[in-house]
Amino acid sequence: MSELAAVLPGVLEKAGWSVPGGLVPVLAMFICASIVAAAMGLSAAVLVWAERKLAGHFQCRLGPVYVGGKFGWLQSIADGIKLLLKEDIIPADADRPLFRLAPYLVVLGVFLAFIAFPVSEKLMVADLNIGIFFILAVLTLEVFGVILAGWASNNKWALLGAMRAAAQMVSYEIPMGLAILPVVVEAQSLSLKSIVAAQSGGMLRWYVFQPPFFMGVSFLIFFLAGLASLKRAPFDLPEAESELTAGFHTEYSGMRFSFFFMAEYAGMILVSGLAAALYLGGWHGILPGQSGAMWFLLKTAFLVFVMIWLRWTLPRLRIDQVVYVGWKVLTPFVLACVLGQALMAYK
Amino acid sequence: MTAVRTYFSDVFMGLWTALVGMSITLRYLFSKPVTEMYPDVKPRTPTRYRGIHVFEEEKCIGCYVCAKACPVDCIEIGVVRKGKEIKITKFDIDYQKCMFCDLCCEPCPAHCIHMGPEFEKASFTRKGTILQFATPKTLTEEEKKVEKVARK
Amino acid sequence: MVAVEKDVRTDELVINMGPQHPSTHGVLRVVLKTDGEMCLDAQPDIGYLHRCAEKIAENLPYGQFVPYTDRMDYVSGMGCNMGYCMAVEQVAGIQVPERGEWLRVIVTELNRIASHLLAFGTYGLDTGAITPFLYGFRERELVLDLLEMLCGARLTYSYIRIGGVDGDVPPEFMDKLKEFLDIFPKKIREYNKLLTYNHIFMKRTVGVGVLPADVAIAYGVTGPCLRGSGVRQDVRRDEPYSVYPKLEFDVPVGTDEHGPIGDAWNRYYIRIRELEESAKILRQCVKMISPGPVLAEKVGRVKPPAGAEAYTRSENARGELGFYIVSDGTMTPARVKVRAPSFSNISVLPAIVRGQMLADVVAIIGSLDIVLGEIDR
Amino acid sequence: MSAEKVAFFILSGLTLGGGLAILFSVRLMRAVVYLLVSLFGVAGLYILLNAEFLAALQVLIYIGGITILMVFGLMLTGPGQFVNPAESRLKAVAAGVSSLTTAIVLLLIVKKTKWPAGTQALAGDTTAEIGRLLLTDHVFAFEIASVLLLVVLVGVALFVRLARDGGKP
Repeated sequence: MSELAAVLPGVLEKAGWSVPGGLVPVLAMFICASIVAAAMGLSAAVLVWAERKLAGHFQCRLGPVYVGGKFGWLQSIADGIKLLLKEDIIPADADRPLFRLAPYLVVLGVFLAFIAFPVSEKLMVADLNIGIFFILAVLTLEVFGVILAGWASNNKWALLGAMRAAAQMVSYEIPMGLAILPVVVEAQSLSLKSIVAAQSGGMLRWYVFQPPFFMGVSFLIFFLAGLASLKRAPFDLPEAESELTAGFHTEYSGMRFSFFFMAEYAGMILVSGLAAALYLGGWHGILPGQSGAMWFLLKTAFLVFVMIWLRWTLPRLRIDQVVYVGWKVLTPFVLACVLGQALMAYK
Repeated sequence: MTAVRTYFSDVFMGLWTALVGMSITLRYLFSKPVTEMYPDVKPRTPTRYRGIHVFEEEKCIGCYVCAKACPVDCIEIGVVRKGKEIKITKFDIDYQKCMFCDLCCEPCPAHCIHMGPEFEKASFTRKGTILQFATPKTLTEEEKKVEKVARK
Repeated sequence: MVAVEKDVRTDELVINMGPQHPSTHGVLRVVLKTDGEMCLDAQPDIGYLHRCAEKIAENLPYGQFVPYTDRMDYVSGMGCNMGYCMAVEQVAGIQVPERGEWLRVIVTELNRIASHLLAFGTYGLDTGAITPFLYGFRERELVLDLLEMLCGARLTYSYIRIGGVDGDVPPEFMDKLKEFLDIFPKKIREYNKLLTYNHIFMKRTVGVGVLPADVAIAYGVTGPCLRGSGVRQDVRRDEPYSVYPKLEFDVPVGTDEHGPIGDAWNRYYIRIRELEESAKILRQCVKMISPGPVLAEKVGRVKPPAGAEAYTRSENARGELGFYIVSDGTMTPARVKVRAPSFSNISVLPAIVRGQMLADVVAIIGSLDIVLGEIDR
Repeated sequence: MSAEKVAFFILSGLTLGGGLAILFSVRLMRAVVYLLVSLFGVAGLYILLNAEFLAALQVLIYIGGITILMVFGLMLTGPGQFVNPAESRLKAVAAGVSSLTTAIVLLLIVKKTKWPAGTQALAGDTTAEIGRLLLTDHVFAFEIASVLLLVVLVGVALFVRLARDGGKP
């Protein structure tokens, strides 16, 4: 963003517009925000299509084939338009303002997190010096939105979904936050830019491959906890359709429903991208010297693919098992990793 | 000690069986889908397929056996009999009721009704689901008097 | 003024699961009493699919009721056809030719495979794995294609008729059947890898909804659910009918290999093993079947003597299917009573659901593998 | 007026407005949402002060932890979603007295504290500085807090176990 703010006055001058100097950062902010929003919406649309297509082929089906040519490219756009045009139903006994607010909160949480999303050295809205921590923090807003949605619907299934979301969230925030600690200890920074920069020089310098694999294990834990906080299978209990019909968004329809959908897919990109930046070397390539946004996007895409792959393979856990895994498996393992990494750093 | 062992084996088995399952789904990701492209490619129905009836009017002798055999009484037949001459004025099958059980075709002495290969006969109206198999005929006054319409 | 709560309290929540719910396998309604995620009580509420099948039977000639039996257990219609036809044959004293019996066994076993594959798939769905459902359906399609080739229908067969079956097999049928039997064991191994031995799945189902053998017997539970509780009961073996005495097959029962006997996993696993057993039976049938007539001659109008009555038991995919027929000497039966296995099986639900979690309720209902068309009739 | 000042007024408006809204809201759930707004304003103020780490902590712990726990508690406690301040006179009096005392104490503290008058932003990495301070100067408070949390954790586990085993320790 700062780069944009730096070049913006020149561009504006060329275009022949005069903007008071004080407004330039604000303008840059607006431009960045709209770019992030557009990228988020578009990538969510692509991802919805990709997931349906992949799910189809995992199951020996074809997935979407009609809208927009042979591969159904435009399926998710068509779905989006359909959702926008659908009637927006609010249940009679719902808490109307909260019911309306919830989807926006969910989207807002993911949207804010994209501010520190490190696509490449230059392509980053803001390199906050607490980058990774900031993302974890604002992601909690999404969970609040989910819980609010479940509660405000005034539906028993939705309430159960919200309760599960809350329990799951409280359990998995801890391993997820702790899993980044080994990386932070190694990189001596919370800034995503410097964390990625510390992994330059080929595949073997990626944190995930650093012996004795404390960071490798914490990568796994981060990924699993990320799945849980995204409510993706096998941790999709808050919306478990075979148990809770649709969980927290049972009562949502039309555009508000599509907001939840969008947030989920944008969240997948977010968690995958974070994992790629933290453990897989971000924008650095396999060989030393290679770098670029392409690499980052490739790694993110691969991790997203793994998420989809997992969803179409595994059964769902039960809520007590989810909490068990969070507290009694992931947390001890990640604590061991943190301890090990800290001992390595202490010389 | 067993508790510790089960704990670690649980963690390991959880990951391992997930990988095994993922290997299976991955294999099918690259295998040929089994989807039938239905509206684009019509499925080939087997010869014994029990779809919409095929009715051969010239063979029909108007004996009502099929209507009697029908468990849901969905066949309605109109016959004009004049000596040896038989005119089928009506042969309606109500597909809202029909359950394609093939019981009407078996007892037919003239073998004039069969189950056909067709299955796409959805309609937007209730009336549209009643198919009229007999060719429409104009009847004389005299014929109208002897016409027998029945659903037995 | 808004309502005022005097005291803060935690409450039992009464939840209506169904009749429109993804995992009640039809229009079952279960009234759940829950405390958070714990389920304190569950009362199945049935009758949403009641179509008076038994009363219809009393108003139709014997032969015309056969298509209605398809619609009772619509997942394994052949078994219902067979049960009804056996009862009518017994009450009217009709002898079925040998080849007819062989074909009957072939189609009922094929249908059992189709039914168990559906149970396998939907059980995956109930526990949150969507892909096994599609894999199960892929193989089920092959079975349905076979049955369609045989009788022209994929679900509501009415192929088994009083006195035999409706027509001999088409010439290419046996080859296709052998082809299917060759690839099928591989697919079963794949199901086991993908779902049965998946650790998450086992954690979800092992030790869940334990149904002790004595409770099962007390509730009249039959079929895979009873065998899952470790009781070796199978009408095909205990009271053999048709050509089953000539066939060799095992009756798999639940084991305590992975957890308590009679849990959801055992009930599920019995079905997987019965897929293998059915395939074994089919292989023997293909070898042993001999040419001949398939339908008894001069069945025509069935008119049993007045006062004749018969109760026949047969092993359908879901358990013991009983048909009781009383004749009054006319063309229509005086009384037809169906003993539907799903009906008894679902009745055990409240007894085994207490104290389980909400997600387990779904897993338990799925493991009982009910068909509402049969419960409500 | 600089952009910073505008932001300050907006954020403090959010904080105070949220706080007032909590006071005048009779629906518990909405009060929690107002609390969220208020806490968000505080986080924004931290960012204005260049204390990004604190801001993120504020969001993570208060919004992600505390409010979610509050909502969780609300959801578990049955259908009572309203509070009635006029329900009992005794309670009203007690609440009045306690809030008045708190206000007086807070005001006294505010008056007594010598606030640093400097307006320049903190230089460098505040995160590292916070970490250093926590483990050096304030290590005692830090440890006390950890012990307290541990006690709470163990206590809750004990209570749950007692409830599960039917009252027998």
